[in-house]
Amino acid sequence: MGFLKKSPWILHYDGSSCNGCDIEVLAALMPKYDVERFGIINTGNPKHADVFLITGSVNEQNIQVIKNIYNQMGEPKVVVAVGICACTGHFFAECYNIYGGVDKAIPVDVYVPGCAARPEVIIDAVIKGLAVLEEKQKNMKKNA
Amino acid sequence: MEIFSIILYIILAPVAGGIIAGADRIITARMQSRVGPPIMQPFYDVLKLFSKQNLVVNRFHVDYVLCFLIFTVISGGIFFGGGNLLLCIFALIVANVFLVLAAYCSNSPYTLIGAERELLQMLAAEPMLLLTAVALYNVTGTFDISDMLKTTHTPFLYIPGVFVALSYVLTIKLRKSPFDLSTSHHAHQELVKGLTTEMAGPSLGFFELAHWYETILLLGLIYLFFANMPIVGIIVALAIYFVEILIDNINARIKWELMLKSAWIVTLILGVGNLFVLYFLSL
Amino acid sequence: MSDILKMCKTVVSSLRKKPFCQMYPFKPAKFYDHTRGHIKLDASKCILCSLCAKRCPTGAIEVDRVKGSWQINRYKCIMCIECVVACPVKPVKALAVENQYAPPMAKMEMEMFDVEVKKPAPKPAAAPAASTPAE
Amino acid sequence: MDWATFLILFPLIPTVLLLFTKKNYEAQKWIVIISSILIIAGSIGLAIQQVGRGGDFYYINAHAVNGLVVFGDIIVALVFLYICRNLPYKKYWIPLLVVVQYGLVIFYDLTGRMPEMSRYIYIDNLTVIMGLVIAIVGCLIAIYAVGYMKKYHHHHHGIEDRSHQFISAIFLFFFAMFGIIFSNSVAWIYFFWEITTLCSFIMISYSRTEEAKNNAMRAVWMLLLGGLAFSFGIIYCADTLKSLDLQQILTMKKALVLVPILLFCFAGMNKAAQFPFGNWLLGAMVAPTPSSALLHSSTMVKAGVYLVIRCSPILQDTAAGAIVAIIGGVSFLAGAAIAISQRNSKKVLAYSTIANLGLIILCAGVGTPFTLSAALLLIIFHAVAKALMFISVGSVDNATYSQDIEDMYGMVSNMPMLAVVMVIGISGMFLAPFGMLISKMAVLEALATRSPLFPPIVIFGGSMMLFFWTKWMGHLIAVTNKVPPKLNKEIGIEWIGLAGLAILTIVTVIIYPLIGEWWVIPMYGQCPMFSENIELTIGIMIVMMILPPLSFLIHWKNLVYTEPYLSGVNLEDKTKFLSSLGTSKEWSFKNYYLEKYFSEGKLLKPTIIFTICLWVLMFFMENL
Amino acid sequence: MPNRTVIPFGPHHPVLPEPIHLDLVLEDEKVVEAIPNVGFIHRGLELLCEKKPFQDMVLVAERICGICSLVHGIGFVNGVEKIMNIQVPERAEMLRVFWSELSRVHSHLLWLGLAADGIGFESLFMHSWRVRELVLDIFEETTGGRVIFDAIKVGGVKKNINKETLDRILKQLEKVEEEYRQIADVFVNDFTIAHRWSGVGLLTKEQAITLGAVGPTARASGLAMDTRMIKYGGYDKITMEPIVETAGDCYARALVRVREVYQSFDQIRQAISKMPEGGETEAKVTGFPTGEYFSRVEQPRGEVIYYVKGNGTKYLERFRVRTPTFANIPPLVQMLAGCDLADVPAIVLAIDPCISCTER
Amino acid sequence: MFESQEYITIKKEELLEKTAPLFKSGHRLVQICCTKLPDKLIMDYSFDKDYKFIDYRIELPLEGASLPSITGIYFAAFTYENEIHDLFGINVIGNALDFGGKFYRINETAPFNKVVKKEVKNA
Ligand code: NFV
Ligand code: SF4
Ligand code: SF4
Ligand code: SF4
Repeated sequence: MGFLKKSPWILHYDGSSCNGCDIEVLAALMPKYDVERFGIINTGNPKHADVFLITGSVNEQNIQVIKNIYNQMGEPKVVVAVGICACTGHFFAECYNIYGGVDKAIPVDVYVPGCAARPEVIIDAVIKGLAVLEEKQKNMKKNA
Repeated sequence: MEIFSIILYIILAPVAGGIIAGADRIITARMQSRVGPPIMQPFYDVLKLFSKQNLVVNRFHVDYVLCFLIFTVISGGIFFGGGNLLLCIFALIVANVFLVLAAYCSNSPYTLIGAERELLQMLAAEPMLLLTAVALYNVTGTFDISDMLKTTHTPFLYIPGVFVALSYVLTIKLRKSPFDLSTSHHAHQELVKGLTTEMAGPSLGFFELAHWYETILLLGLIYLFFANMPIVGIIVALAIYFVEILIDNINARIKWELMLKSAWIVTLILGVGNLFVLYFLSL
Repeated sequence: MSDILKMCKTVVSSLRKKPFCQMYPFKPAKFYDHTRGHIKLDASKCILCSLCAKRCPTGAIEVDRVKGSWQINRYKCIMCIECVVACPVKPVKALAVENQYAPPMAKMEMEMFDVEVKKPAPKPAAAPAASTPAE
Repeated sequence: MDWATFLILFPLIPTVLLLFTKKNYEAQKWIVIISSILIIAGSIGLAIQQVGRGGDFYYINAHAVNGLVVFGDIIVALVFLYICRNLPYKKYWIPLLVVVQYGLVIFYDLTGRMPEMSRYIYIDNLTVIMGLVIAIVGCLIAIYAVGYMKKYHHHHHGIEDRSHQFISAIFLFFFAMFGIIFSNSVAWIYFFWEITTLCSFIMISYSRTEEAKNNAMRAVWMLLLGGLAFSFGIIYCADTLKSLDLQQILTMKKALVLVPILLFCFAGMNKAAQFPFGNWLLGAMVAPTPSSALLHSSTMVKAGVYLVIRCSPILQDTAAGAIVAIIGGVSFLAGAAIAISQRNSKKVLAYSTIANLGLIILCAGVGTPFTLSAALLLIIFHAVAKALMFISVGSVDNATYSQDIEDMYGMVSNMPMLAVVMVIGISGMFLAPFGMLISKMAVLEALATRSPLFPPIVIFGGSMMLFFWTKWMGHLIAVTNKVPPKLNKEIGIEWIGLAGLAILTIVTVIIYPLIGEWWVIPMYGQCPMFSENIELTIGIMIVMMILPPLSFLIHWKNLVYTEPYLSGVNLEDKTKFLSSLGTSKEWSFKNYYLEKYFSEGKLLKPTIIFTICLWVLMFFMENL
Repeated sequence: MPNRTVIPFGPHHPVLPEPIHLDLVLEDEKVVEAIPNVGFIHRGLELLCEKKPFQDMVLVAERICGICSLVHGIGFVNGVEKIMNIQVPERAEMLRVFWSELSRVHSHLLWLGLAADGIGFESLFMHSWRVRELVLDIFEETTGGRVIFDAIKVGGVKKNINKETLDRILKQLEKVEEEYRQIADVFVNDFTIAHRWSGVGLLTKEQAITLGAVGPTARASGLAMDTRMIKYGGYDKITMEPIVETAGDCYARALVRVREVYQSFDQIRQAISKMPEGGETEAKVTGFPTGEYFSRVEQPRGEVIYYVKGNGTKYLERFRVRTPTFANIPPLVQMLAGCDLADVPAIVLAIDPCISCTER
Repeated sequence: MFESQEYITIKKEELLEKTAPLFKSGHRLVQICCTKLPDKLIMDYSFDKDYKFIDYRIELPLEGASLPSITGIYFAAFTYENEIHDLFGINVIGNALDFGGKFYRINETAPFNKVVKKEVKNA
């Protein structure tokens, strides 16, 4: 069943981003980019979501939050790290409070470059994530 | 014959409901200057939900949601099987109660508050639904839908106030802004996803499915106002749904107090008032 | 009454109008001259002076003079263009800004360019060093 | 001996026997169980006999005992005066109430002004149904009481154990109730009527605390007001109508009999705790729970509605009848509304009783056969479900020492069986396809054609009931992850009452078409919600009831358990989250009580004033 | 026994675009207590001044926040230019004004959208952001970035705008303003919006002063306070009056922002007309900063303060930012007490919280 | 154009008596800032009224510094004081809303004031 591909619901969490990537994620939902064309809905609830868009890097305080949210998502799920903060930690990686990219906390499936990542790349990334999602679903079935 | 139409309802209602939901999403998107999803999108969504993991906080949760679905279907079955309208509405209420119980049993703060909000919404909306039944009874002289359909005059002409008031509370039942308080079916809100926060995968699928059944049932209720003119009835039902979409898009979500007050005032003035007028005219 | 319907005008008119949507993946993205997409290296021009690497505030560029490789980590680059400004090659710089953004990837890998090592390695850039505050 | 006579007199035996069983729980138990069985058997016997008779009514002449009733009146009056011996400050008008009413009645009796009559006991389908309700529900409560009282004294240390008296009062109550429903002489009814007042005093004041005494006293004087009206009615009957035969009175010309009938209705509605007299019933809460269960379900308040229903043929199509209906409607609305703001489970139940009785009174006031049969259904279902609710609340109280609904949160994890019983009870109160909902539907159907005033009342009140019942039910079924507190969970003999009533709640729903066919239709000619194909109706009911439990049996595959959504600040412990101050904090949830709109303080006063106005208006209109 | 419900609100929460955490104590739906918690975005980037040369700190400052990014750059360079005594060319100053007002428009439109979303007005959200995209187009055309612009540098600006482009921008602005007018009309007049905002989250003028509210939050409480009035940078050539509302509720805050957008349009036009033709866009920077200065500029959300202290090396001794949201948190606590649960997002959003600014 | 600013150095003990009149005259608290110099910490308390900037400066030792809280006068100071406590390890006495070092939950103590950090680690 390829329905997963046709209706990926996203969840967005702002790790410690500067809002730059953050609002670009929202902008992708807006009329100009309108990702709902692909059935994407911003659910705002981890239990409903398939794709976890996370912006910003991981720090002491939000690492547990990110893990909690990730754990509350149902399989299959993919994680998209949006923006270079989420990928590598930007130059904030040198700061005392930053551990680095999101992969320090949870496994990441797609990395999106850019500071700030453009909505177009975010769309590309989600679409790329869908392939991973399908893959995971197949594995899930096999294991079941 | 009745059995036949019940089966037809059980099979076709989700299809029609899904298509209406899809059209709803497209129209909404267009109203927001977007392109919107394909019309079959709701089906993709629900089918996807059924292929997802069934995340639960505790298992009873799923059962209650399933009961919600079953009772909605029963209520629709009573309706389309030409049964008793009161019984149908009460079955719908039971369905709704099961939804609330599903939220309660999951024991998570946002769902609990969502449940409480849903109760407030029921408190606001149920009177008008039941009053509609009473009003239709006054016009057609029966609670049996099969008999109502045999009426020769148009109920709408006698009870336009009830019709308007019903359309008003329909906004609550269809979970549309400005009354989208308990589930946040559309935009975001303070309760995350309210009632449905803890539903995931299949149980959310049941919920959506039940919502489609419910939509068809409620549109059927609108149809009854034009029971003697099938075509007009269907057109008006769809028009009302369009108006609901429009209302959804031109309003912010209001707070429960205003919802309760306005719904009751509308029920009392338009609904009950209309009954009184009817009563005095027929004296 | 009209207060309730204030939004109606906008909503109904957008219903009539064409959607604002740019239809991105189906139609190519629209860029401006200044749009900062990604940094592109013209490997034939690069002299492996590593000025760009030194100037880069995020350390996205790594230059290996011996192996003759110029690598950029797209997942560190913030497109500040400092490297382009710093590149000493004249008249056309070895680095350029492309409008097209870098694509998302499933793995973070350095993007590598093989640069032919020019025989007489130029003096480690004494001249341009003055223009930037000394390291 | 006739079944009816048996039912009236037999309860006196356990009443007396029990008085000698102080602290002897075994003896209490057996006496109660055996007499209960006999009483239930009696009522069933009567019912079967009545079906066999084809639903006709018949009379019994018991002239011989008429003298005894006069004697009884005197004794009761003396007892009342004895109660008033140490009155609170400035309440001297309470004995005055006693003296005036009994003075009048006894004076008439002794001076022979009471007209002669021959038909003292009257039995028709209404009495049979009432008999069944009183016997079955009442006896189950009585059995429950035996177990309950033992535990009650377990955790109410300061109170002297007089449970034998308490249980004995229950049987005295049965005596009075059967008396009321079987008597055809208004003087007899009056005698039994006052005994019920007496019994409720005994029960309410049981704990002998200041509060209990005050509340009991309040109940007495409020109920005596009804008694006063009753005695005036009797005098009127005796003087003007020259008849005490209720059935005869009911066949007289409306204009003639309206005044006494209204007086009787006043008494009835007073007993049924309609506003403005709702207070005595609320005060009755302080008593041990079985007495609340008894007062609220099968006895006492039901005596009130019984009387109004009896009188309803006269009320039908009169302005006074309409006002009776409106008073019922107002009580219904106000009771339901106030119940929303209540946290104490017994108070919620009390207000819901007031509300439901209001609905019955509404039906009686309208008085068409259709509404009357709906009222009958209401009586049956309400009695069963309300009794069940009260006794289960009592058991919860015994186990957790709390009557607070909030403390019942997650009960299904702590005391699953009791929670299930309570859920059945609550469903019985408002959920389709259970009884109260069927009857509410019947009421709606019956009222739909009448004036457009009544259906909205039913609808709005019903919605408010939906609100408070559902939120209570939700609290019960929430599955918590908390470790259950150490509870005193032993429930012994009470299970007979609990399970019995729970089963009864379900069974009545399934067999209600039969009830309709056997007893209601013969009497009123029709029964709402009653179509030709009973089998189908029963089938639908059963299906609707069985589906939910069935769905609980489904074995879901691949369930994956997670923790609740807590905005991402979950902690290991599912009941806690990481708070703003960096500490772990427990999240909690309390129901909405909407006190801004529905609190007692906001609604009680206007309701009382409004209903008093209605009463005045009613009597006033009669004189026009 | 009060009926107290205790729930966590945030850090992850769909109505909050950014993580802020509140412990809410509710009675029915009334909030009786709300304790805020920040720190989910704390990066500690102030300390980067020890690792990055002061020119690069502009990049860091711009990445404090992606909404008010450009003005962060301006504020920071203002401080550095003051202590280094750099005279910025006038064209550069006017370009800075142009961009910072444009970014105010973009920020306010963004906020109007989010605030509409917070009260469940989804289509207004979409339409506000649709108009915002038109503004972003101008940004992308002039600076090459959509949200992070990298257009400011110590001593001037990095990008120049030529005449044709400016003319085109002026025309585009007409269009934006026209579209905006329609949306603003909804914000000002709509019934449901008034229902959700008026009387909600009250803050009196006295409270605004004592709790240190800044920006639109303060102005909506009747406090005529706009840091642009101290005429920093190019603002000495721009005429303006602070926009003030007196109601002190969420509605007033929205109105202030709605009107400020018009004001910004006006200032953009002023800046373009006062921009000298041609001329330098950057001054030469020599030497290293010494001395200290509290540079104050007006961000879309209010007054922001950059403290820069140089010690004669290329690294700054101390770089510190006090952002408007940080100053608005105590007023927020005040406003939240006694509101409805449904008002919580409305009130939190009414101060236009920018957590990444707040926590840096 | 730049506004001119001057910094008035006061003693720690004077802080409260200097701020109280400012509160009365309707000044608002603009900010509290702490700076670490090689040999000392300086605290800046800035106030403003009608765009006039007033700055009081207090010098503190690097280690074990403590300050009286001004939350009694300006409640809004609690955010700054918590922050300064967390980042610089300055002990603020009498904070009206004390997060107890959990304002920013960071994995280092007093990252802006490494001296303090070392001490804590040794202790
Ligand atoms: N305006 C603004 Fe900022 C700054 N500085 C603030 O709180 O947004 Ni991100
Ligand atoms: S990558 Fe850049 S724009 Fe995105 S969050 Fe990080 S600093 Fe902000
Ligand atoms: S654009 Fe900036 S960040 Fe990217 S490689 Fe060049 S200097 Fe480094
Ligand atoms: S500065 Fe230019 S020439 Fe030097 S290494 Fe970089 S790209 Fe090559």
